[in-house]
Amino acid sequence: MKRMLFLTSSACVLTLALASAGRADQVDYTKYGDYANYGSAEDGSSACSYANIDKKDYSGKTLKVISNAVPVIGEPTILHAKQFEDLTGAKVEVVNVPFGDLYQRIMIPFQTGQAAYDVMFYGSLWIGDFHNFLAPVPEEYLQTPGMKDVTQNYKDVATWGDQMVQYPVDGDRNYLKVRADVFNNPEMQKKYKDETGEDLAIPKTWDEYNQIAKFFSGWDWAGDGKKHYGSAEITKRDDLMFSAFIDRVAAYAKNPNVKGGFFFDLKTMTPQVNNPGWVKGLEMFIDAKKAFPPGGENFGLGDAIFSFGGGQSLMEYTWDDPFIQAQEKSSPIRNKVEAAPLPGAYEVWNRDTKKWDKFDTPNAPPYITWGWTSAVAKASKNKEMAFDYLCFFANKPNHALDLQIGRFGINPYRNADFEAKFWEDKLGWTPNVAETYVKTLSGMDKSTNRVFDLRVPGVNQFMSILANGVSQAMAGQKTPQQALDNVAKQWTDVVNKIGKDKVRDAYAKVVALEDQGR
Amino acid sequence: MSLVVQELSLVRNGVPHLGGVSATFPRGQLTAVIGRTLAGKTTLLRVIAGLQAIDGGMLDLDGRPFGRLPAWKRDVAMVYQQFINYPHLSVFENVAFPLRKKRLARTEVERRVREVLSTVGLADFGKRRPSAISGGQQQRVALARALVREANILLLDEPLVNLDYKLREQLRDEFRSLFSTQEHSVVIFNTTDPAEAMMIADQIVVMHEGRIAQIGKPADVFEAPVSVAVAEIINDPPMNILAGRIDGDGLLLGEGLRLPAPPRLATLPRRAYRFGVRAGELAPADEAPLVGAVTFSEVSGSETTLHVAGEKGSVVLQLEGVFVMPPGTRIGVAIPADRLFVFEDDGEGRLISAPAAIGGS
Amino acid sequence: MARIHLEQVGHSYGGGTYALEKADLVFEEGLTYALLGPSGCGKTTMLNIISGLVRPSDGRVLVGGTDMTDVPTVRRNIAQVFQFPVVYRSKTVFENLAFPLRCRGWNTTRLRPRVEEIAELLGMSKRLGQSARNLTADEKQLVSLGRGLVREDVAALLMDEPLTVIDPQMKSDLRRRIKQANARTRHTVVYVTHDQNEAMTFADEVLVMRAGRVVQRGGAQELFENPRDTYVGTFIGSPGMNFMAAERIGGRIGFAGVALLPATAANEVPDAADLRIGIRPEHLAFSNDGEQGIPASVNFVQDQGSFLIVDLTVASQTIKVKVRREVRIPSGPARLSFPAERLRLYADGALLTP
Amino acid sequence: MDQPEFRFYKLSFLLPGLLGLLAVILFPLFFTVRVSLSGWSAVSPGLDFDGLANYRALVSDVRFWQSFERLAGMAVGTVLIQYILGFAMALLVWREIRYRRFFRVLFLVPMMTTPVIMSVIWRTILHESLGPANDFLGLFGLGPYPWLTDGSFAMASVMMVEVWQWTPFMFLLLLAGLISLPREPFLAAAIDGAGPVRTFFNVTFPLMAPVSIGAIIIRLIEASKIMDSVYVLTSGGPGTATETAGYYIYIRGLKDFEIGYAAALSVTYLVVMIVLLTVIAKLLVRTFVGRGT
Amino acid sequence: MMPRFYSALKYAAVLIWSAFVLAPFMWALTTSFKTANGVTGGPTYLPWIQYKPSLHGWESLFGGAGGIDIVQPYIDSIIVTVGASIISIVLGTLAAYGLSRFQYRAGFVKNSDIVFFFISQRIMPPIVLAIPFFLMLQFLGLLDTKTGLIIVYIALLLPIAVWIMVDFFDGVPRAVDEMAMLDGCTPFEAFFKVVLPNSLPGILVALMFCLIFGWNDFFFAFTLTFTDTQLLPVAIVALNSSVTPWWSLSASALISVAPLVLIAFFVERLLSRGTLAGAIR
Repeated sequence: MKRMLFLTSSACVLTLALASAGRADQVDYTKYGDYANYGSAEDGSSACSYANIDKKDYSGKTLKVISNAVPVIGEPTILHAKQFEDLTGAKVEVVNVPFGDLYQRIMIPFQTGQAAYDVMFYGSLWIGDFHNFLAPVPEEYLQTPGMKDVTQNYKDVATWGDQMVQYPVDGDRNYLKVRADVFNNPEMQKKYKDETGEDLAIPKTWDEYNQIAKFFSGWDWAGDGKKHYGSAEITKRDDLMFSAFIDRVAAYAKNPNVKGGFFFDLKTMTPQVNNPGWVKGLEMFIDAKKAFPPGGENFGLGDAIFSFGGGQSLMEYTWDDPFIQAQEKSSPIRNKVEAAPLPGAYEVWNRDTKKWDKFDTPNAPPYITWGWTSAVAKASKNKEMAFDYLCFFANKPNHALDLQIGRFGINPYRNADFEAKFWEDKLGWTPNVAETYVKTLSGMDKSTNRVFDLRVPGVNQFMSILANGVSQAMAGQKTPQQALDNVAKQWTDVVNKIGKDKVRDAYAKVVALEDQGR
Repeated sequence: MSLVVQELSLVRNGVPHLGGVSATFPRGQLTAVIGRTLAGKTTLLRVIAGLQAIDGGMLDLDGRPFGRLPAWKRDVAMVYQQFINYPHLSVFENVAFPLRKKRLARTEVERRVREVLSTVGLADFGKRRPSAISGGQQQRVALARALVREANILLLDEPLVNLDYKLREQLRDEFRSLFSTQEHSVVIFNTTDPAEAMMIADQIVVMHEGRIAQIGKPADVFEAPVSVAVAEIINDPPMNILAGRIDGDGLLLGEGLRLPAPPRLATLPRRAYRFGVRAGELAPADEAPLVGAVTFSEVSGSETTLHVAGEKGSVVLQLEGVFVMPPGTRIGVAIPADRLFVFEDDGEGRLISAPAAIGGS
Repeated sequence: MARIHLEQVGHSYGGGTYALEKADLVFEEGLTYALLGPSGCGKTTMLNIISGLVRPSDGRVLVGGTDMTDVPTVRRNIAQVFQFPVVYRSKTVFENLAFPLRCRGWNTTRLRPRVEEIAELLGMSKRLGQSARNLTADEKQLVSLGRGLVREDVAALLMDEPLTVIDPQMKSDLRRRIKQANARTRHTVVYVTHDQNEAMTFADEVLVMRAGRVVQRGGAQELFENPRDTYVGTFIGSPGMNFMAAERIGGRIGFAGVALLPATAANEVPDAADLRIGIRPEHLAFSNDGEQGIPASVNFVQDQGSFLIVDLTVASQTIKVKVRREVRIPSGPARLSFPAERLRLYADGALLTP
Repeated sequence: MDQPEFRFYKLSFLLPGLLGLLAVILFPLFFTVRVSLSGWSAVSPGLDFDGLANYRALVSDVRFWQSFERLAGMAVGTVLIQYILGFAMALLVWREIRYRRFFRVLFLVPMMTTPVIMSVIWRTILHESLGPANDFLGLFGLGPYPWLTDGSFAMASVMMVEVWQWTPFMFLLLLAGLISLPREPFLAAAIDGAGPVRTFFNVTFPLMAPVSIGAIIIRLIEASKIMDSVYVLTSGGPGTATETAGYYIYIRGLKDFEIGYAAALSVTYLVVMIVLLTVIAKLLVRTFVGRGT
Repeated sequence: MMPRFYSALKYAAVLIWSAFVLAPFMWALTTSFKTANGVTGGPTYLPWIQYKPSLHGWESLFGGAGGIDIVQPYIDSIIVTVGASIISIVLGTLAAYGLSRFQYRAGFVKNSDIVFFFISQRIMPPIVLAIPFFLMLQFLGLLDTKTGLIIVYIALLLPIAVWIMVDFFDGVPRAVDEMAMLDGCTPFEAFFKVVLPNSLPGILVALMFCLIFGWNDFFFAFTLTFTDTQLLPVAIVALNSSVTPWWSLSASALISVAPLVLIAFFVERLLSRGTLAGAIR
C-alpha cells in the first residue's frame, strides 16, 4: 500500500515536473513577484483550477479576508487573493494580523454579531470557540480532488462533531530536527563516546535528547569559530510555548493504555496537568535550559527558527519552519539536517493505576498540534465566493507552490505531499533529507497514540494559564509541582466557570479522535 | 449729558474692591482718577467697560442705564498700562479695526485713521507691525485706536506709567491737544501721579481703598483735600502730616514743636489734631523752630527733596533747583503756620481747616 | 573695592555699528555713578562690559590696575542688582543674604554677624526667617542688593534700573534705603537708569548717555545748570531747558531784538552756525510792573500742584516757564525777565563756554 | 467676565469640546462598568448579571495586584530616569554647545517614532545571539547578557526602551522650560560666586519646578499605559516579571477573552490610577513648590 | 584647564546619548538591506563586507513579494491622523479658550476640575476602551471606517489639545481679547479675529503633539478596523509575526518614522525661537 502510493504519486510529480518545463497553460506567477523561480505546476481541471475560477464573475463584490502576519500564511493569502481578483473581478481585501492578536480580532466581531470577515485564516485549535460562527464546508467542495486527498488527521482537525467547518490549508505537526552532519561525524561520535560512554545517535527519548543537547552546548562543534548550542526550544510565554511543552509532556503522560483524556479525565473533568507525568515533562523542560543558546529561555518560534535554521543549535522539535529555513537555498546548513519523530520515554505515567508503566520501545505519541486552517464565517454574505477563494487557494498549482516556499508556513497535509521526490526535484534536497522528512511526517499520520490540541471553549485561557505556570517554573519562581498544581487549580476554576458539561462535551470530541486509535 | 455711576460695589474673596462708588463723569471733560496702587481705580474702569461683574450698583449714560449691556455694545474705548495692540495687524489696521467693526465706508475709514495717526505723530508708521516700533510708539497706536472711535466713553488706565521718563513728559504734554477731538466723550484717566492728574484733568476723583475720597476740580482738591489720605495722594512728595494739638499757647506739633496759632486756627477747639503742610511750602531757615539732619536728599529733574529728621519731628521739604546736600547736614526748617492744614485726629482724618487758596490757573 | 578704568573700550554687537563708542572712562573707588539715558543709548552695554557679561570688541577693562577684560563675571568680584528682583525662591531671607558668603566657603558662625549687620542696614532684620518667595517686590529688591553688600570683596556694585517694577508709592522709601545702605558701605556703585530723578538722587556723578556716547558727566547741579549740549539740557529737568534761536545784535547776542549776552564766546563760531540761547524754565520769571523784560503772551498754564508751568510765545517761539503756585500769572500779554547769569549759549547744539 | 451677558458665549466655547468628549467617552465608561458586573467571556457572550462576582475574584487575584506594583515601579522608575536624563540633555544643549540645533533635533526624534514598531527593532537589537547589543558589549569582554530572558534584565530592557522612546518628551518640555527662563537669576548666581552645582540646585531647579511637575505628571499618566514595549519585547515574561496591570488586563480581556472580568479589572485600575495620580500630583506640587503657592 | 575638561565631558555625554538615540535607526538601516542570511549568522553591520546587501526589504513595501503594501495604509494614516488632529484642535482650542477666560461653575465642579476631566482621559489604557468603542462604532455603523477612527482619536487627542491650549491661553494677556470686545466684537468675533491669529504658535505646538500621538497609536487602529481601513502601524506590525522578516520590518519602520522626523525639525525651530516655551510651561 505504502509502496504503491509512493510510486503513483512520484510518477505524478514527475509528469508534472516535465509538463511545467515548457507547457503553455502553466500558471504564470511572474506578475506577482519572484514566485516564478519555483516553477509552476499544471493547472489540472478541478473545480477550483485557474481555468474554472476564471469562468466565474464576481466583479463588484468584495471579499474580506483576515490572515496571519506576513509572511507566514499571510503572504500566500495575499498572493492568491491578488490572483483571485484578476481571475474573477472580485475585490479581495486582506488584513494581516500578528498571531498573538488574531484570536481577538476574529472573536470580537463574532461575539458582537459583525460580519467583519468572510474568510478567516487562523490556528486550528480555536475550533472549540469558533465552531458556532463558522459555515460548514458545502458538499461540492468536499468532493474536489484536493480535499479528498487530505489525510485523515487533518480532516479530523477541521471537523467539529460530524461537520467539517474548517477548510484545511495546512498540515502542522511537531517533530524533531537535528544536525545530521554532526550526528554522522565520526569525530563527534568518538568524542561523545569517549566522554559519555554512549553511542551518538538521534535521540529516541527525552532523556537522550537532553543529554546530547547538553553535551553539544557552549562550544564550537561546527568549526566556524562561533559557539554553538544543543537545543533551541520555544520558551516565550505568549508565543506558542505551550505547544513545545506538550510535545515534551506527551511522552510521559499520554499512555496508550489509558483512554479518556490527556488534559482532563473526561469522566470527572479533573485536570491532569499536575500528575507525575506532566511534572516529569516540566522537569525535563527545565533541565534542558542548560543546553539553550543565549536568550533561549525566551525564544519564540521565530527565534527558534533563526537559531536552528541559522546553524546555531543542534536540535529543535517544533514546527516545520526551522527545518525549511535550514533547507533554504542560501542556508549555510542546507542538506546537513535530518528530520525524526519526536523523542519518547520508556516510562509513562498511568493515571488509572497511579504507577509508571514501562515500555520496551519508547512511547512517543505525536502531538497533532494546531496548524493553519481557514474557514468561512456563517454570517458571511458571500459564502460561495469565499469557498471558491479557499478552494482556489488550495488548488493544485497553488498548493505545489506554497509547499515550496518555506516562509509561507504551509506544510504537507495531503497524501500526495509525502513524496521525497517532490522535495528533491523542486527544492534540490538531498535524498536523505527528503526521505527522513517524508518518513517522519507520514509516520506521524499513522500513529495510533496521538495527542490533539485541547479544542474546547476557552482554549486560550487554558493554554495561557498553562504557559504562565510553566513559565514561572522555568524562571524559578515556583517549583514544577507547585506551578502545575496551581495551573490545575486554575483550570478547575475555568472549567467551573464555563460549565463542566460544556467543556466536557467539547473535550469528548477531542478524546474521541484520540481514542479511536485507528 | 454724562456718565453716572451709583453705589458700585464689588467684593471678591472677602476683599472689597469697590465699596459703594458713586460719581458723575461729564461728557467733554477729562476726569483723572487718582489713587495708590490697588485703590480700585482699575476695577472702576473695568466695571464701566463691562469687563468686570459687580455685586450691586447702577451705571447710566445720559440717563440711560447700560449696566446690562455686554462690553461689545457699550461703545467704550480703553487704553491699558501695558502697550496692548493687535500683534497680527499693522499699525494702520490696528487703528482701523474698531471702525471696520462699525462697517464704515472704506474711504471714511482711511480718512479717519490717517487723521488720527498723524495726530499721534505716527503718520509714517501705518505699515509697521506693533512689534517693530518702540514702546512709546506702541502706546501711541493704542491711543490712536481709542481716539479714532470717538467713543462715548474713553478710559485710560495709567497709560504713561510704563514709558521712559522723558517720553512720559512729552506724551503728557500732548494730551490736551489729543483729547480736544473727543469733545463729546467721557474721558477717564487713571494715574498715581498727582502732577499728571492736575495737569490734564478737568475733574479729579481721588480713590482710596475702594472708595471715592473726593471729587472736584483739580485746584479745589489740591487746595482743600478733604482728608489726610487725599492730602497725601494729591501731593508729590506726599504732604507732611504731623500729630499735634491746639492749646492755649498756640500749636504744638510733633515732639514739642511750638508755633503761634494764626488767626484762622486760634478759634478752633483746643484738642488734638493732625497738621499737614506741603513739602514745597517748607523752607530752610537759619533761625527755625525745627532743626534736624538731612537723612536723604532726592534730586528730581529740577527740584530737590530733602528728608529732614529732627528731634521735634521729621519732615520732607521740596526746594526748587538742584542742591547737593550730603546726609547728615543739619538745617533748620521754617514752618509757615498759616499754611497748615488741620485734620481730625482720627482714622479718617477729615479736613477741618485749609489755608487760603493761592494762585493756580 | 577698586578703581575701574575702561581703557578705550567700545563695543559693537556682531561687528555692525558701535552700540558703545570707543572712549576712556574711569570710575573712582567708593563713588556712586549713574548712567542716564533713554533706552538703546548703550548704558546697559556699558554695565555688562563692567560686569563681564559682554566682552568689549575694543579696549581693556582695568579693575584696580589689573586687566580683567577676559576674566569671567564670576571672578570679577562685582555685585549686581537687576531690573527684576532676583531671589533664591527656595531659601529664607537669611540664606539668601548668606548665599554669596557660603559660596566663598564661610561657615554659619562666621557669616551670621555679617548677614545680620547687612539685614539691619537694609531694615530687613525682622524678615530674616521668612521665605524669600513671599516678599514684596521692593523687599526682594533689597535682598538682591543685600547679597551684593554682604560681600567684603566687592569691587563694584552695579544696579540696572532696579526700581522699574516697584509700586510708585514704595519707590521713595526704597530709594532712601538703597541710598543709605550705599552711603554706609561706600562701594563703587554704577547705577543705570532712564529716570533723571533716580540718577541725580543716587549719584555723585551722572553720566548722560546718548547713542553710544557719554555726552556729559558731572554732578547733579552741574548737569542742571551747565548742560554741555542741547540734548542734555532737554533731557535733564522737567520740563527741559528752553532753547531760543539767537541772533547777533551788534556785538552782543540776543533774541526778539533784545541783546542779552556779550558775544565773546560766539566770536570763535562761524556766522553760519546755529546759535541758541538756553535757559531753564525755573530760571525765567515774570517781570514786575515797570521792570524791563521781553514781551510774551501766555498760551496756557498747566497746574502741577506746587508748581505751574506756563506756556508762552515769545517772538513766535514757544517758551515754558516754571513758577511756584503762588506766583500770579498775568493773563494775555506779559513780560519775561531773562537773568543773564542763567543764560547759556549753544552753537550747533554744543555749549559755548564763556 | 462672569456677567450674565457672557453666559451664552461662555458655554458655546466649552460645550462643543466637552460634550463631544463626553459623548465619545461616557458610553464606553458606563458600558465598562456594566460589563464588569457580567460574566461575559468567550464561552458565554452577552450581558448577563453576575453581581460583584468579578470584583470579589479580583480582590484575591494576586497576579493583578502584583502587576500593579510592578507597573508602579516601572512607571515611577522610567519617569524618574527620563526626567533626570531629559533634564541633563536639555541642560547640555541649552546653550554654549556647538551644533546645538542639530543635537536638539536628534534628541527629539525617538518620541516621533511609533512605539510598537521601534520596540520590534529593539527586540532584534536585544536578541541575545543575533542582536548587536551583546555583540557590542562583547567587544569589552562583557556579556552575553540575557536581555529578555532573565526577570531583572527583562525589566531593565523594557525600561531602557521606554527611556529611549520617551526621554525626548521630557527633554522637549524641559528644554522649552529652560529656554523661557529669565537670564537674570543665572547672572545673579554667577555674580554671587555660585559654581555650576550650586547654580543648578538654587536657581535652575527651583525655577524649573512648575515645568518639572507638569512634565512628570503627564509622563506618569502616559507611562502608566506602558504596553506596546512590553507586548513586543517580553509579552510580560519571563514568568510574570514584566507583566504590568495594563498588559494583564489585555491578557485577560482579549487573549483569554474574559471580557467581564477584564472590565472589572479596568474599572478598578481606573479608580486606583486616578486616586494615585491625584495624590502624586499633590505631593509633587508640595515638594517642588512648597506650600502657599 | 578645568573648563576644558568640563567641556570635554559635556561633549562626551552628548555624543554618548546621540549614539544611544541613533543606534536603533542605524541598526534598522543596515538590517533593511539584509536577507535572512545576513540575520541568522549573528549580528552584521557593514554591507558588502559582512553581508550581501539586497533591496528585498524595501521592495516588499511597495507591492514586492513577501511584504505588505504600505502605500494605502500611509494615505489612510495621514487622513485619519490629520483629520482627528484638526478636529481635536478646533474643539480643544475653543474649550481651552473658554476655560482660560471664563469661570465655570456647576455644583462643586470648577474650571480646574473640568481641565482635569479632559486630561484624565489620557489615564485610560486603550485596552479598557477597546470593546466599548467597538460596540459604539458598531452601533453607529462606523466600524472599519476612517470616520469611526477619527471619532475615537478625538477622544485621545482632545485632552492633549486642551492641556496645551489652556496653558497657552493662560499665558496670553487677556487685555487683547478684552480690547477687541471693547472695539465692538462679540466674544466669538474677538476669538476668531484677534485671539486665533495670535495663537498660531500654541496651535502649532498642540497640532504637532496631536499628530505625534495620533500617528503613533496602534491599539485602536488595530481593534476597530477590519479590512477596509488600515493604518500604518497596523500594517507594519503585521510583519511582526513568529517569523519576523527583519529586513522588511526595518525598512517599513524607517519609512513610517520619516514624516515625523520632519516634524522634529519643525519642533526644533519652534523650540529655538522660543515659541514652544510660551506654549508649554
